[in-house]
Amino acid sequence: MSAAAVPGLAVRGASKTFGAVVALDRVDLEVQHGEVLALLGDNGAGKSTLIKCISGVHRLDAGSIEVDGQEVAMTSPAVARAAGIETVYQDLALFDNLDPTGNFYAGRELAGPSWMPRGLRWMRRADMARSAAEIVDRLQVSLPARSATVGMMSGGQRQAIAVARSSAFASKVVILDEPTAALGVRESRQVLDLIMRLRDHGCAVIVISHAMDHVIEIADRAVVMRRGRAVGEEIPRPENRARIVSLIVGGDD
Amino acid sequence: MSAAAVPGLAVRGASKTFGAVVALDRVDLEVQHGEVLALLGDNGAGKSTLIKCISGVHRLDAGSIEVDGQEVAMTSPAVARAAGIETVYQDLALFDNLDPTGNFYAGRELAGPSWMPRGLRWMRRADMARSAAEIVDRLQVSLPARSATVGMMSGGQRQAIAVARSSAFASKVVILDEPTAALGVRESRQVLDLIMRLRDHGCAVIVISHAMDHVIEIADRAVVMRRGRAVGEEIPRPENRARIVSLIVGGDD
Amino acid sequence: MRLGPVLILAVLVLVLSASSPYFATTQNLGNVLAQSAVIAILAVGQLLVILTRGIDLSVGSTLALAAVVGALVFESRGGGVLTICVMLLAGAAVGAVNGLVYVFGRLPHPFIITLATLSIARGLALSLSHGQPISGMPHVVDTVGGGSIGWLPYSSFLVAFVAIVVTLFLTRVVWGRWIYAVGGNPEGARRLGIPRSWVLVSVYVCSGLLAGIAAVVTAGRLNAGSPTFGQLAELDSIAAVVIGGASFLGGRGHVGHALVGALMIGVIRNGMNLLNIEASRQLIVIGVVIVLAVESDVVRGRLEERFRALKAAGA
Amino acid sequence: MRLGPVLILAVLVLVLSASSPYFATTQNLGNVLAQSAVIAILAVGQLLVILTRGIDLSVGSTLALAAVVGALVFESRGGGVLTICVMLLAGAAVGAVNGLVYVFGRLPHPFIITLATLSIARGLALSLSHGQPISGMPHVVDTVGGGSIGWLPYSSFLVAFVAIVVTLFLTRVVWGRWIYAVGGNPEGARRLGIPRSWVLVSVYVCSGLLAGIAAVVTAGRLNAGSPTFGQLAELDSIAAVVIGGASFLGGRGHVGHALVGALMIGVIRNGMNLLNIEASRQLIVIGVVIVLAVESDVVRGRLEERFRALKAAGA
Amino acid sequence: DSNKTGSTSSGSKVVKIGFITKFPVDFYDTMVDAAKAWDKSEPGAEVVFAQGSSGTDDEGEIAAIQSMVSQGVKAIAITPTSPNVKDALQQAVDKGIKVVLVDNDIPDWSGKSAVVATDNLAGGKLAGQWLAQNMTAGGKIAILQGVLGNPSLQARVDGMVEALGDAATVVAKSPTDCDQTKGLNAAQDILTAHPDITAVYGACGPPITGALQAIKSAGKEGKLLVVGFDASPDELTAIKGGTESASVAQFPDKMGTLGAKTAFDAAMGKTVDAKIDTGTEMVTKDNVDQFK
Ligand SMILES: Nc1ncnc2c1ncn2[C@@H]1O[C@H](COP(=O)(O)OP(=O)(O)OP(=O)(O)O)[C@@H](O)[C@H]1O
Ligand SMILES: Nc1ncnc2c1ncn2[C@@H]1O[C@H](COP(=O)(O)OP(=O)(O)OP(=O)(O)O)[C@@H](O)[C@H]1O
Ligand SMILES: [Mg+2]
Ligand SMILES: [Mg+2]
Repeated sequence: MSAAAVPGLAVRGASKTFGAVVALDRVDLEVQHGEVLALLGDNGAGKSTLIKCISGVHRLDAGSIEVDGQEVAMTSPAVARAAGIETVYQDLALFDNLDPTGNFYAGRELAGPSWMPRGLRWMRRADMARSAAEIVDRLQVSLPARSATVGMMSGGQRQAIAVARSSAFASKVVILDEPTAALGVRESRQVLDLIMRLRDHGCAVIVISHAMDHVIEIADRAVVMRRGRAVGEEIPRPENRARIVSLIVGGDD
Repeated sequence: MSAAAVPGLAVRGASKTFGAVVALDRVDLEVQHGEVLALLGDNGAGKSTLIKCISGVHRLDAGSIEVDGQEVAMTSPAVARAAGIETVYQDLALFDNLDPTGNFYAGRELAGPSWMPRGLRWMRRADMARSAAEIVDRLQVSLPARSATVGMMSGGQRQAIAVARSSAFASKVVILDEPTAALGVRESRQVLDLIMRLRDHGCAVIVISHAMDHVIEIADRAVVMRRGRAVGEEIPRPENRARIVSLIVGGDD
Repeated sequence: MRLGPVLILAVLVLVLSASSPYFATTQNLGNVLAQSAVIAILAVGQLLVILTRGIDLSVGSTLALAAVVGALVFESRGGGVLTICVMLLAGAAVGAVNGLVYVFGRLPHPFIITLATLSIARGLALSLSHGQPISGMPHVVDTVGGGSIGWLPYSSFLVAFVAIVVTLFLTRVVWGRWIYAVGGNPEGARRLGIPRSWVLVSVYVCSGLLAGIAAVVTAGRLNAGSPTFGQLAELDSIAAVVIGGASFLGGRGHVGHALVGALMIGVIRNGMNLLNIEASRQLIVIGVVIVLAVESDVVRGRLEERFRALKAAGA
Repeated sequence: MRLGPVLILAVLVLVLSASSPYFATTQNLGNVLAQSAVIAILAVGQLLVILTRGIDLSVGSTLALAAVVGALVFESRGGGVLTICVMLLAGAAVGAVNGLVYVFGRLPHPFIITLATLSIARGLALSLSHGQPISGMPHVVDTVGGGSIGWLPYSSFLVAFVAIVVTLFLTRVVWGRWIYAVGGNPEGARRLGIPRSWVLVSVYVCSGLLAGIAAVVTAGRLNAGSPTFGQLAELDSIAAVVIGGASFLGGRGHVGHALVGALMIGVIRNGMNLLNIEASRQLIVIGVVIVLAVESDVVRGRLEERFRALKAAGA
Repeated sequence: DSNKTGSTSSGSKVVKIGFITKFPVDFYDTMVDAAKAWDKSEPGAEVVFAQGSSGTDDEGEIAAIQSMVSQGVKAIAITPTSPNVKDALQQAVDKGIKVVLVDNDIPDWSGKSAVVATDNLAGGKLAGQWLAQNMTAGGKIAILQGVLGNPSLQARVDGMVEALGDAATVVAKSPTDCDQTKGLNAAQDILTAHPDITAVYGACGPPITGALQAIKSAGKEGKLLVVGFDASPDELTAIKGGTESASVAQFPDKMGTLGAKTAFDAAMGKTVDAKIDTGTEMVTKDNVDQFK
């Protein structure tokens, strides 16, 4: 991380409580373009809460979020999306009643004519089906019939669709919350490759993962959270593994 | 696996289709008491479907299931439970509106007096809260307030509760569908230890996992599924790793 | 339970006490309690059903059928206890039909069967009574429905009794826990060996039984069994539960919600009568007050949350 | 769409043709279509709402209010187009109130606000009309509501038109896709930047607008605007959608479901009048037929599945 | 119109009288208007009004009665929805409040001071006699019933059938809930199944208005005898236009005036007649101009 460059995403002093639970406590975070940042931490450390705040799902109680040096008031997910932030959520946020294509293009359907307001355009259904199929194929996940709704699909198939959806539309910042948790060996490989391609295209990438091997393989930097605080930062290399794990687990318990 | 011993669980010729999708195609499987069997396979291979059939969630189209050599007609999850099968489902099957204790004891509340029909007994709420807290503590997961409902908890906290629930009541057969997918390093460690304790107590354990390290560490035997079929069996050892992966991925694509 | 609806009810009572000199008299409060008793009892049954993500549209018709059957039995046989038993049984029987057909007929939603019994039970009540109210109820029924101790009507003790029993059942008895479990995750409940089907059947039976109890109160108040009893009671009872603050999404709600909602409806109607508001205006006022009541609870909740967040950020 | 309900409707038609010589006459089929038109139009609006996991209890009252307002405007100003526009606007306005208060008032469930407008709109209709039906409708309204080409009523063309427009909207237009998305996963829709709030508002506006169209048909049929129009139409329209086979769980349903359900209700009522079934029996028969219709669809689906499983196991 | 109720709560000499009607439709509105007019003309009385929400809303009426008692009225005039409200009325009587029943009687209740009403059975008979005289021999008649479970609406049908005797056969009977649309639907279906009917009788106004629409679109306008009950404004127009043959008129204004007056008299301690018949009359094209 060079101090001179304007970070693709910066979080400053982020705090968030849910009732009595302090989920985030003055967290600072920066990610450069072309960098993969791993966000690590125990269960319940506040990782998902942090990225939900960045994506506009929750509102911060205090703190600010900057994209390319510009402060953005993340009042809704639509704002975050407009600012170029794409997110794969831990709970996937899929539409069980729609087919993979419908899920893929939800909220940004290919449609025309372009002079109409977005909502009133006529969908180009064939185009959508075609390019959705292509992108899913690239992840090499076997899906049942194209027209099946995703509600009935296996855990891994669902996760693959969610990852494919966000990565296909990535622009400035991509956030992935445990993107490989339910994926098989081969599918995980594809997703790791995908993350590296995103980095090479200049995206600022945040990945949450509990799989230390994956983190060491792809991340340029790792921030560790514990009980809502960012407690440390390491370069993920095999020789640092033990250090990182002890940071995660914490000395005090 | 010794041919003489009566297997703790045996599945013979299991087939299951969903509409046009053949999810299981004449699968045979045996697990001995005191053995950990890993069930491996790509996403959509049919692993979850198989264990749901074993647990009575789905009914097999064809085939039979034996527990301790006795054929059991798995017409409902209650039958499976009565036969001594405990399952951690991939979707966790938690009650978002109940607190951890409520989830823990759902369906087998501590209550009395014992001469009353089960449903009409008075709950011993303090007892339940106490022992639930103990068992959750043993998994070393940090939970927010005891009385919070699990709907708001983090992915890993939820998974830990689901695992703790089933393992605490394990009797003959324990099935875990990707039990560590959302868990952190330390929590995963606890679950792996737990699985080994279950084995040592003589349970027949089936674990589904995509984490090859975990499989190699704890499983006595690994069955690989591909497209609804059981395509091979291996002893999971570091030196077999490549062989297992190629079995999972398949030679044909 | 959330205190919001209770606060709103309190505000409503204060406003009415200020605007009508008659409102806060013991006599009138007794009236309000008596007038709300039937909705309250039905709402407790409806709550059980709504806790399991269901809906029971048949409660009003069930009430009418139970009252008519009871009146017929009393006419031909006499006997207070017998009459009451018959009414309760008739109510529970309709509930059992609802539950059994819904669950074992594997209908996609209880709306369908309870809509059907809404129609069927009303038709039966009309057939049996030849469309005429049947006068005469045993003394004990009259007392339960219309009597009072001082200004406190007997029916309000009955409501309190029902509320306590159902609350204990829901919070202390295993079956009550199962009701919440089925409401929270029906498929999950099945997987954990909870007898989901019977839990579902039971809530409809309870709702029917409570409609039978409501029939006793109504018949006692009016000293008759009439096939026109309980019209639109399904909307009132559902409204009470929802206004009180229980959730339609299942597994979240308490008996308190049903009671507060029923009282709120009763107070609004009574207040409008006292203030002599014209009938067509009453409809408008009722609608507005209901929305305001729920809305002010929403606003209260949000302010509280905002305040907590500000405090946390400041700390 | 599932063919089950269509089959059941066909069976119903066959049974009635066999039992009454009048049923399968063109004249009577015209009657059935005319009698079902209003429910069908309301049911299409209700379907949109149910697709987003909502419910609109106010459709019947909205219909009455729109008809009364239209009749008043016609009385004082005259003009067919103006009258129709006013009715549609009045309907859409009530819908807008429902949607806006529900969404931006952050109410926990649309039951509350639509129950309130059920009451308020009826009250307004009664106030405005002084409780009287207002006779007289412009010629074009009369034609739309009561006219026919041969035996085919104009209103059935209107229903067909509405059905086609809404179907295209739901399946081909982006906003329609968003309606399904919001119904399938409301929080997910928000996260993906779909304007969930406006999607929700829009379905209530559409439902209100369609109630306005239904008001035109009703007013035209009766050549009057009356504050008592559309009583219990909310139950009919919801029943039509659910009997037709759409799901209460959101995001699953088609216009076809609403139409088939509405026709089924219309056919049953017509058949009972033709067969001169006694009034209180009619209620019983309606209830039984509704359950049987849905139940036989359930059984059909299960048999199909069993059959497929057997075939798969045998293969 | 509620000015007086608001301002006179201080005037202690004024006797407060409650006037309760079933629900807000034309018929009861006429009654209420007449009672209001009487109220204006009688300075010694203050009338407060209340209504239920439907024709069978017993609970609503009971609530209204109880709130009247709370407000300290000296007499109540009420159109009872059914005998079911009599206990609430008895409680009022026990507190010394006089009760006058308007429009409907509660036959076996002795607490009432007077009944000011149309005899519905007699009204039905009137219609039956008229039909018997005007129908051709061997005629067939269809009946549009009112609200199921409402005794006075039932009496209108029973009375008609009784007086009709065997002058005609009843071929169809449909429930309409006194709803215009349902009346139209039922009439359409009846005309389909029985194209040869010669008369239609309705137990209340709205379904008859609806039926006229069905008759018109079946092209049978003026060819059937159509007899209604209530003589609502729409019916009067139809009778004038020749599409409806006759209707049984009641006199809601008379009921309003006499109801309020009788209640006032009873409250003042005067003796009142136990039965005050406000009468019914057959409205036909010949005398329709007298009714407006
Ligand atoms: N909506 C919410 N309401 C209340 N508490 C919440 C909510 N969301 C999260 N929490 C609490 O905040 C804490 C942080 O949760 P978060 O989901 O951010 O953890 P996490 O680091 O993502 O964990 P995991 O690795 O298990 O996904 C947890 O204790 C959780 O219970
Ligand atoms: N209820 C269902 N209805 C229809 N299809 C289903 C259903 N359940 C599973 N399937 C399909 O059956 C196949 C096997 O699914 P299953 O969930 O068993 O896979 P899995 O091996 O557990 O995969 P994963 O590792 O992703 O969890 C998939 O193609 C899935 O889409
Ligand atoms: Mg998380
Ligand atoms: Mg799986």
